[in-house]
Amino acid sequence: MTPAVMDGLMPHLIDWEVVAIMAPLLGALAGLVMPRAAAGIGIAAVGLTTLAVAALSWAVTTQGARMMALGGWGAPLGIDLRADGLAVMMLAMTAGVGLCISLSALAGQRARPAAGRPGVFWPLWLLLLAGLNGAYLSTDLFNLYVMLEVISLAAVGLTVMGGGAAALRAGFEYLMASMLGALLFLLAVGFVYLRFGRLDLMGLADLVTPGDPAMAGVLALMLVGLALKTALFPLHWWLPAAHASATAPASALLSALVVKVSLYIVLRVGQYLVPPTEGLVLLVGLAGGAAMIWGGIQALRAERLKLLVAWSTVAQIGLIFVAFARSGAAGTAESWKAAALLMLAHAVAKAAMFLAAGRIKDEVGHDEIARLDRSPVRPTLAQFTFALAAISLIGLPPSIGFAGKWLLMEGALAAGYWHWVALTFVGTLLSVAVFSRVMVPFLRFDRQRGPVGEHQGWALADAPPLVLALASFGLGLGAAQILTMLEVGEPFARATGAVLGGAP
Amino acid sequence: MSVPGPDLIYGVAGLGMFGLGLHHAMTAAAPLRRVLALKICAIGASFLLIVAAWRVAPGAIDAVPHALVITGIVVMVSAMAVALALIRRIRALQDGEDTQPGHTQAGDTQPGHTRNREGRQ
Amino acid sequence: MSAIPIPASEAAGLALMALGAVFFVAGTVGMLRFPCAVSRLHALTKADTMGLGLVVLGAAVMAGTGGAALRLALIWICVALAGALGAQLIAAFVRRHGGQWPETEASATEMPDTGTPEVGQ
Amino acid sequence: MSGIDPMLPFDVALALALVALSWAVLAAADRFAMVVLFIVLGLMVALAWVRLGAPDVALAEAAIGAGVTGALLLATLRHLRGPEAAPAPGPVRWSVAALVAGVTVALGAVVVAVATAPRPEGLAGPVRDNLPASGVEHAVTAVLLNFRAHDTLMEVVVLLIAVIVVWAVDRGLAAAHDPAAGPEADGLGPVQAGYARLALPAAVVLGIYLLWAGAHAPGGAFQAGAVLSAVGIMAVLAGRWRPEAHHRAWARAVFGLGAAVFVLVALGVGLGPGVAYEYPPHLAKPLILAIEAAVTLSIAATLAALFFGREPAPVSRSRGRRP
Amino acid sequence: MTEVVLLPVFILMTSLGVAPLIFALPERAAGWRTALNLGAAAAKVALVGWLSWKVARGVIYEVRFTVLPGLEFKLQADPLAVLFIALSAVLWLITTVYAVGYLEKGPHRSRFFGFFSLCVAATTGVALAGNLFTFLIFYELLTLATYPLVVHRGTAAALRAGRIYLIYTLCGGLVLLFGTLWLWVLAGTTDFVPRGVLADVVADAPVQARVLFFVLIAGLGVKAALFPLHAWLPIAMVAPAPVSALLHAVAVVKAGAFGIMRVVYEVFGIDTAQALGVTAPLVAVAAVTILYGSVRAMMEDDLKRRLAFSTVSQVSYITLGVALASPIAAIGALAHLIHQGLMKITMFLAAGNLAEGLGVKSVSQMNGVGRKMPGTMVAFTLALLAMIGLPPLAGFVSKWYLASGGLAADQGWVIALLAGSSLLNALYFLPIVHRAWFGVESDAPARVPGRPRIGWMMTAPPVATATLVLVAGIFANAPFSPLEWTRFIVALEYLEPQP
Repeated sequence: MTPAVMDGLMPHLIDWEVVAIMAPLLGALAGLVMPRAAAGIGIAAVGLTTLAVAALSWAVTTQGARMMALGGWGAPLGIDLRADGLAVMMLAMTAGVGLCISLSALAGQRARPAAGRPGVFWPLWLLLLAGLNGAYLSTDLFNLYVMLEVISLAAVGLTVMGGGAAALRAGFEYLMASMLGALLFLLAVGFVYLRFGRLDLMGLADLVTPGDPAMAGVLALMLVGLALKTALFPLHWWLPAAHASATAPASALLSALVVKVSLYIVLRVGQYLVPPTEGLVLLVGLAGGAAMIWGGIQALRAERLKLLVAWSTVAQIGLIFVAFARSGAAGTAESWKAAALLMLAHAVAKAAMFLAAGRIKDEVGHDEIARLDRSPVRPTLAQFTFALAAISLIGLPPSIGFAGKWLLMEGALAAGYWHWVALTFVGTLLSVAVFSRVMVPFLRFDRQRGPVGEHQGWALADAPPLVLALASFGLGLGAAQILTMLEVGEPFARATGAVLGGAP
Repeated sequence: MSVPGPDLIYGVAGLGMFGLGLHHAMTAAAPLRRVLALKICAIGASFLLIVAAWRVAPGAIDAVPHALVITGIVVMVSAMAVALALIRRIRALQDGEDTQPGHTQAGDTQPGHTRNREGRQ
Repeated sequence: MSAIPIPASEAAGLALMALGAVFFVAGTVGMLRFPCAVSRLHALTKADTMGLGLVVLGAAVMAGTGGAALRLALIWICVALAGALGAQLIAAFVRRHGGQWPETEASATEMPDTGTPEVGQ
Repeated sequence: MSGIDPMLPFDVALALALVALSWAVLAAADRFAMVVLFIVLGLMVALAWVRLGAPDVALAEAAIGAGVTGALLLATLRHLRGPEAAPAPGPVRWSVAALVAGVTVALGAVVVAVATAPRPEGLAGPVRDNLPASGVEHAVTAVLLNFRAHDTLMEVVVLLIAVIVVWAVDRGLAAAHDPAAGPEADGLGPVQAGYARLALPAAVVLGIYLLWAGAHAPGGAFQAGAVLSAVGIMAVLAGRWRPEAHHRAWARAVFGLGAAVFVLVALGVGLGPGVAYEYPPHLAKPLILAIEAAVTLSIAATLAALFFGREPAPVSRSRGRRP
Repeated sequence: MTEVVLLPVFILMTSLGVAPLIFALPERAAGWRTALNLGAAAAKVALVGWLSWKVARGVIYEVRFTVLPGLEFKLQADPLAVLFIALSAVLWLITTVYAVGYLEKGPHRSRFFGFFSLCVAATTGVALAGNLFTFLIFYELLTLATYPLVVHRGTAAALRAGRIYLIYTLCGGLVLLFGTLWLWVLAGTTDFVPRGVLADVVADAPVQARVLFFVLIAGLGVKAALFPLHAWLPIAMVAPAPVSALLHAVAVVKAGAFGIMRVVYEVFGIDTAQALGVTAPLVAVAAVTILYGSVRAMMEDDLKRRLAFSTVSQVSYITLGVALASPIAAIGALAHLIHQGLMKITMFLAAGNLAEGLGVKSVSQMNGVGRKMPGTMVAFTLALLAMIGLPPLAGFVSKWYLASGGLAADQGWVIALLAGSSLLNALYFLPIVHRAWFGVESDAPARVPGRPRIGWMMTAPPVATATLVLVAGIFANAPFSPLEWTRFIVALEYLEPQP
């Protein structure tokens, strides 16, 4: 299998989907057998996967959505892999952010090999990457369930890899919550099979009649399961502890990439299986709003930097669900694009922020916000990256977070739903308060013990988070191209009738 | 209501087990009980699939759900193994018997030098 | 039940199985009624193995083919062996705990003073 | 109504037993009783699968669901002495649990609605038509290893992740709680050794038979893997074999073997004219058997390793796994 | 004809591109840093000169690319933009010289100058913005770039002031964001078009248009320090002198006033706004701010706070001129934009010198400083007199046009207002002049030991700006003088024959 050699020549001839899933898998197996060389193999595998995803996205943007029947059996019997605009964006996000996190982890592990545990981190991360790529390409409900399991177990492994008692307890709670979510999803899959006798999303989309009460129940069950896995407000108790107690690269992976899979599946289910009813969309929006407020309040009360960043993930997830619900049930054909853009924004910015927080903790030695300004060591580059990431998460122009929030509010205003606009503003103000709470100790110089050194705390490991933070601004200016790419394979054209939305 | 066939009986039983398991998984205090509750939920969900297979036609049983449930069982046992390992580890840390918090060996590079005390047996 | 003609082999098989069932019932009653742990072991292992033997015989008669009979016999042997090993281990455990099955759950799993590791089976 | 279905009383009894056992497991005060009841529940569920015409699933449930899981639970029981330390979750969790349980009970109504709905013809037809082209006669094995091979590969990956995580988590555990402390001390050596000498070879043969039978009758990689893992566990428990530190590299190789063979075969056939996972018709059976054999070995090693939990530490006289 | 030449982008990049380089410079590379700064500032002045020469020829530069479907990032160098860029470019050069001298051996100078040039880049962006969306982007960037400068000293007091500053300006930014969003949903475009874009929207939804106007003005009013939203300006005086000089007298405050100008002239269009009846309340608010600012300035003893309150009142002159809806008043407003900048920066630089050189922070300590620092005090006095409105100086020119504009728009009371405020100016500026030159000299020695000698780099800038004030006043009718340029702009806005 020599994907690298035939990279640009015949992108459509090579099944890049399969390479995107198998390359990290083979890398993980090699890393498992040769733990000493795990880091090298890991970086090579992630690089190869990024190449495959790049070729795939080039093929999809130029030739439109691609469908591939694994084993040649076709939809109802076999499993199909479909790469349309949304899937490719998620794959590109995962590959890009994953590559930066891998480089940061590599640099971090070179400095502190014991804490990084390369022998465990690389195989788990590569298996997680295989699971993520598999989930984004899959169109089969049960295959999605198995992919969710692969991702959950690998994520729990990464959480508990840190080894501390807090990490273990948080990991156990995370495992319980994600298993429960997966089982709720499995029950819903069972119902779908009991009702329609097939599991492929494309096929089901034609069988499902919108008004069907059974399918509404199934959708509710799936939403509860997926909400549990993505920590939407009432079901979020496990996320802060898990993301805060993991090691820096692990928590970046968890917060930026793992949480997105369930959100992606919510979009797919709402698109193929059964279009959400008005009441459900409102409920999801309200839960999102409550998440934004509750996440903000808890972030204000968090003492530790990583806990604050974890709580801001809960708030941002709420924002993404508000984006999905912004213009009511009829408007979901347009709203999903705002949600997808916000997902990308959150992934890039949150990965940068967690890596920066990790760097600050390594340099300063602790991450208690109140005492951050006491240490003479000031990792200025990591603090600057943290500030840039915060700007994108708050949604100030010209970052991609701003582009996402703009789409959200524009759709809501056009549809006349003013409450979502008000909620978004409250959320924005809360996140401003949260992140300015962190900026104050960065800029305070009258309480530290000893003089502030010259450019202290700069290291190679600062480069990946800075690249990610700057990327969130670059993507912000390129939001139009991303939105056109999302259109490929018109994922949402079929689901809901009237396309609402004020965009001219 | 015609005489309930086995599919309805086992379907409702499966759903009942799922409800029981779900409730205890979220509210039980003992970690071991929560793990068992999850397995019971999994069994409940599997019932639906097997009943769906059975309903197709009493003669020709549909094989796909069977494969799915086997996959589900294997996934469930691996998840439970991880959960039980976590329970053991948390309990060992709690009881303070364990001597090092778990990351003594740097990855797997150098040979282990776990200073765990000689077994008490 | 409508009197449909039952072939001779099936009638014999059913009779043997009924007899086997009686032994199973006897074993269960023994387990419930007998005073001490070791005597309950007797009831379980002996009666149930005998009961299973009869059921296996009945099934073999009904199945008729030699291969099936051989496999059924193999099942019976395995169960008998496992029953014997299980009984030995449980008896050893009971003996170490002074002849009585420990009441409280805590004492059941903690190491008895004689320092012999107990293997939960 | 064509008369009462003769199995109705059995079905009702079994269904009630299942729900009662589940309630008993979840309500049992004593941890040991909870585990034993759970194993019984596993066996009853296996019985239910047989009743519903799913022998393969029954085999898997009995071997893995009740057997290996039961062994894992008992191995964990040794660590959980004394009262529970974990605090009960707060009221919020109760309200959310009630809400979510409500969603499930509401779906009970959906089940009734679905039960009365027309029966979908399911995938029985396509499986039957494509079975000859799949290279095996038994439908379940064809689905597992050919039609939905991608699922099965990912399932083996899940097992692989589990063993990586368990070995990473258990690294620091003191050897004192090693369940495989060996039976010599309680004077039962000869009994166990005798049993092992008799039963283990038979079990190995049974495992291989199960693997082979999977092609045309209920059986297959997972069930055979479970049986072989039981052999491994018994061999170490009975002290017949002791894993050493230098076995660790071998163990990692065997864990990854199943997934590696599966991936290489899937990609290998993908290089040719067909798509990935598309076994050429004449090579389908040998390829599937090769994959099944590798997967069985991996599953056996993985499940045994999960039972013992920790890597074979090099220094002290601790136990490891491996059949 | 619009020539798509990247000149505006080059102007923007002279400061935006330089910032990361300055950030990366290590602290001790003072030489390099100064060279980089001054080079960039000089380059920007040169480019702006070339741009104004071309724009005077009628060439309009435009650079655009789509950020979101239907939304563009658009840079457009029209005459109004050139006016503001010229002001900020020249004053940035002068203030950089001053800042280099002021922060001789202070800590974090790389960070300071990095954010300093980022802030000027934001100001240039605000001026060059071709639509309200781009304006918003640079408006927020301005907030983010100025916050680290305000809290540069890193003390608890500075951080507290910074927090208040951030709350005000970020909330203003969010209100403006909401306004821009609503405008885009209502009108479908946020472009700045000389005659305004909302003519048809006003026709069918006057109420919404009126509310939208006040939302936009509120968003911009925070930075333009209109009456209820001005509280952050005096508090932010805790910043070092060059920061309060360039930012609070020129960049931040002027960005707000400039935004109001853009909204009134090029989003609503002056006659649509007048028809809508929204200009009257704006005039009222401006008037109130003028009086309130002057009154509070009188009561302040601290020199910089007094100057801050005088800025609050002076900036409202511009808003007043814009809202008076007559071409002459518009000329007055635009001219005042420049003149006030020149005057105010001289005062702040001088105040900086007094604080650094003599440790004089409040007006009561200023007895006899004129003899101690003659150069600075001459410039200071000149600026004060200009601000009061003495005839030959710049202040008088803009006030004269504002008054005659008010008369032309038959708002007679405007003259009374201007006269009154000039009187108030005199009341709080003349005591400073008196103390400085005629105050009884206390026994304070000529130079307080331990205070750094005020080098030429700190005395030259205020003198230079003072001469600019003088020149702008006397040669008001010269071809490239600020007044001439404003006539050229207003002609564009009103397209009527020259008054």
